[in-house]
Amino acid sequence: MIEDIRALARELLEKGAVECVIGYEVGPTGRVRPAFVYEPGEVERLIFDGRCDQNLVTYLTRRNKPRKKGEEVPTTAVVVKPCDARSLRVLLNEHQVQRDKVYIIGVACPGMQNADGTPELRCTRCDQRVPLLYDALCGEPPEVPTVRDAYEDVQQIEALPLEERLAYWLGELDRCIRCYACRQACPTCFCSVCEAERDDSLWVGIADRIPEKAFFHIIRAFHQAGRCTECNACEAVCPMGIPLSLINRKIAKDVAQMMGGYRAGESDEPTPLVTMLTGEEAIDEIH
Amino acid sequence: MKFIEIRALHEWLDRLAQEMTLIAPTAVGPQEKAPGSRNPAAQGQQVFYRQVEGAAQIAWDFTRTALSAREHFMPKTETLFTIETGPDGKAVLHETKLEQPRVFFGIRPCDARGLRVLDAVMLGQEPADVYYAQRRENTTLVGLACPQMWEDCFCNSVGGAPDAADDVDILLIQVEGGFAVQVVTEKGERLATGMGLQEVEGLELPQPKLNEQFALPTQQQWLASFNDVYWQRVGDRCLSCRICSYVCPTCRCFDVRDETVVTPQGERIVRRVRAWDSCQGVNYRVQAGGANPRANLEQRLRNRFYCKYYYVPIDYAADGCVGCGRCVTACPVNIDIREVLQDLARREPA
Amino acid sequence: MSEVNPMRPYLGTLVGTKPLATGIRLFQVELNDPEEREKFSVWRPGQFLFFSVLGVGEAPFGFANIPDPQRGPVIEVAINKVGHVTRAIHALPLGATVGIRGPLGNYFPLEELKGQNIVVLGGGIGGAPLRPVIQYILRHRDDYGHLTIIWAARSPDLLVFTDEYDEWRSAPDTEMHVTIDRPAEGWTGNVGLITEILEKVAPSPENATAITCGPPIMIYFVGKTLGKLGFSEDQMLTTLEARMHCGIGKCGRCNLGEKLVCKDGPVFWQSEISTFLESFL
Amino acid sequence: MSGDGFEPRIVAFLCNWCSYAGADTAGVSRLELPPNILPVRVMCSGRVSAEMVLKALLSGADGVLVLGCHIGDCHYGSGNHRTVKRIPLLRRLMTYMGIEPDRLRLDWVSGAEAGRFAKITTEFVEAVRALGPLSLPLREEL
Repeated sequence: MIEDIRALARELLEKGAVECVIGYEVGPTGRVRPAFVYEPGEVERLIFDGRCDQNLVTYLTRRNKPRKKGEEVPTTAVVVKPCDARSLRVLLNEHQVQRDKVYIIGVACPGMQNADGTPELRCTRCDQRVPLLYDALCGEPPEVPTVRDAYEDVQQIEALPLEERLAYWLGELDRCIRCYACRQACPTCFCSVCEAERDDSLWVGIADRIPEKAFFHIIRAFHQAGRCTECNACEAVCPMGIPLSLINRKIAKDVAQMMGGYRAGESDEPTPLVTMLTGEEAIDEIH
Repeated sequence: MKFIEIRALHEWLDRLAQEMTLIAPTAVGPQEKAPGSRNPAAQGQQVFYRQVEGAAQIAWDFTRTALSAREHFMPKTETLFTIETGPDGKAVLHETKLEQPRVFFGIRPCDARGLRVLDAVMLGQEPADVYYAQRRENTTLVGLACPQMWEDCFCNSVGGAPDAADDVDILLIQVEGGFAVQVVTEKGERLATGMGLQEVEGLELPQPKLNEQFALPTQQQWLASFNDVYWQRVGDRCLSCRICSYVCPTCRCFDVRDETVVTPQGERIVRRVRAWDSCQGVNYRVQAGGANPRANLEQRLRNRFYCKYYYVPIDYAADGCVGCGRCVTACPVNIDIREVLQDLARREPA
Repeated sequence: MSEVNPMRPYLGTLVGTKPLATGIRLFQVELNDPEEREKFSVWRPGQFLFFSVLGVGEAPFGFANIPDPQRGPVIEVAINKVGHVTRAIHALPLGATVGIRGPLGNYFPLEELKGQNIVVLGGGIGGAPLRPVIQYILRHRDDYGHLTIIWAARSPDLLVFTDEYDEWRSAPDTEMHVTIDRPAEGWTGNVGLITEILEKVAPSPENATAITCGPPIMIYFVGKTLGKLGFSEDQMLTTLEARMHCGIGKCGRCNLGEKLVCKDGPVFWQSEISTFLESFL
Repeated sequence: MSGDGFEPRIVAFLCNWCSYAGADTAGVSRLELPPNILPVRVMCSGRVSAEMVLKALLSGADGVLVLGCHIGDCHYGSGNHRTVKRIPLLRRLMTYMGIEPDRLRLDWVSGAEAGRFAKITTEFVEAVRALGPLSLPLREEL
């Protein structure tokens, strides 16, 4: 698979079909990180294995702008796993990325691994091993069973008594330092000015207190309703180890349940939160 | 050499916690490892410097804390003053009161050295910042030497050492059965009187294991590299988050705003607050009218490195980085300041 | 706590306000406490202050006047309505309590420029920090040579201090030129960018210093034009702006390279700006 | 009114075209309405964002009521189609985070349904009264 990716990257760069290939590399201290390859001679840097869990689609909105006024938007090739491809589909649906400015190097995903070699939890409940969209596919679909996500982690929280849930979340969110890494790593968080950072403190001020932090995280998650593809990027970058994806996954679970089984990034349909009723909804909470 | 047994130390700490505010490293967060994440921050409890009620809450076996000591001298958020309406209808400002005396136990030498940098910025030039000054004055630092340099640490490359006593009032070094104690300052001496220290002859101090030292770029190399495409290439993978700034012991940028809150009792309180900010934020440098001289991500990333190694030394005559390695460990996309320093240091001076 | 808290504003009262241009008003503030008024009574052209609307926030502005021995220490600032603090300032009623921190930063070295011809170039609201320069020179008229004032704005309604032009024009050995960027209905004066009129007026660089303030892009191009006219970079002064939260070199916000706009500036020689690592544009 | 003296503060977002008119009719008809309601008129219930609901709760409201036109009667055609998805979803998320679901209620009131407005507001105030004040740590603390 690595050789396929390198050969493809070399070809694309040599032809001048893309300006840059975004993939993964191993840094000098042995950590896997995003790699931006501009020269055909540098494609040997690229790797792919179970440590490549970052969602590189995050970088596309930033690159989908002309560098200077009047210049053309450069074309970028990007390595995408099945989960990342769903994020990309959301961005395409929302016109944040031009399809002809992205070359999608899809990878047949064996699943990602934790530091200790065990499979990442999100990969044990994944039902896609091949991306839903790509320009070229690298690797053979692996023989890993695909599993339908039962949202057991979310159910565990749901089963707690109300006060314990509040205590749990207050305890977790209290550690937040408002570094905004979750937002920055999220492929579908792309507002140019985040409402948590408005100069006039319209919604939240600058303070590092529980109300501000709770507001930020609830609203950030809510803005991802029907758009979050559960790629786990937010949680994976949190320097305080807050289980942020539990919030997003709760919303994803409810969206699917209430809005006709909708899953973000699996179709050209935008999030149902912005569309009209179709009659397939099962919305029960109106009194 | 002075010495204290572990039990005596614990008893002293328990007494201290009763008499004044005791800040010490303590484990926070869920015990169990987050199920399924490569995130180093989600592998069980993290250690923070927090107020503790006694020795039992102190984490003794830790590498470095998740956040630096800075949060206790420049809090993430503090109220500068409240604004009230006096009986004549005119505004009255109430400044935040003095804090109680504190003992900061277990501060790592690099974090203490970080305070030297903050001192240079906040106190070194008139007018001094009174909020920082009062916390600094009221706090006695009891350092805990690192038995070794940890993964990603590089204090020895920037002039520090895992057992440096330069910036603490008292330094403890773990030895068989207890701690060797170096009382460094007068402030430390005052505190040490209650410790019950023993005098032990011929106490041998362990030599901490060091990480490989590397050379820093020269001023000329920094100057010559400013407009290099190198910053774009490092900036390519930067997420423009604020982790590096917020875990840093020497970053000090802040934002100031007024806010109005209503207490549950319905009372309106107007106050001016100051909170951490970071030069990595998109809007950090936006001016009235919308001009932004640091609109590009690589310009912001570059600013952080130059601030540490070029601007702070010139502006405040202090070394801006203490080599604690927190930003290295915490960066989600492996932007490694050691790598940047070594890349620049390898360049031919222009 | 030490005696002076630099983050604590002096309380003052809004004693006057008048419109200057579209979206721009002049605000006059008198400090409440006589002792503080005394301490604050000396500031120099080019320095700045923080203006607080208590409960909303504070923002930095250049002084728009010099202390007037006749009128007492009334502080004047010209404020353009662009953000949430300036919106709140514009909404203040007369008599409102405001906060003032300052005076901060360095100033135009007008003492050093005695005996020289002075060219003052102001663009839009950038004219505000230059008004004290003009006031100072007119008050000490005999100490300075020829004074050339070139005043510009995008359109006539954005020209500031129009009611003072006659006074400035009629001062001895003083000329004044006003221009707007694009033709406008009812405007019979000069039309063209400030650089164009500067080239036309062509003040001699002989024993002269040019003082510029305006948007960054204007400062940049005026500098180029002055260079063409023979001004060296040591004959060009300008004042820069930046977002800031302390004004005393602590908050880290306003740096351009190793220079801090609040502490090393806001007034800089063009020769300094040229050596900045980081562009102010 | 109640024994322990707790009077809930309720923020009610009312759609301009139906529910606000309904409230008006209720007032003109001199129906008995709870004094705990702070009405906020919005042009459409679809305008009521999650931010507005949360901000109300964090700034001192004990409950939030969102009232709009009946589905099919929206002045803008389909504004309330968004409301009917958004508010229940937010309600579930709030519950998940530990806030009682009954502090947020979505319902429909037309301009003519003065009695329905009085009934819903009274019911809601009593429901929130039974819950007591909103848990304090979430409020803007000092």
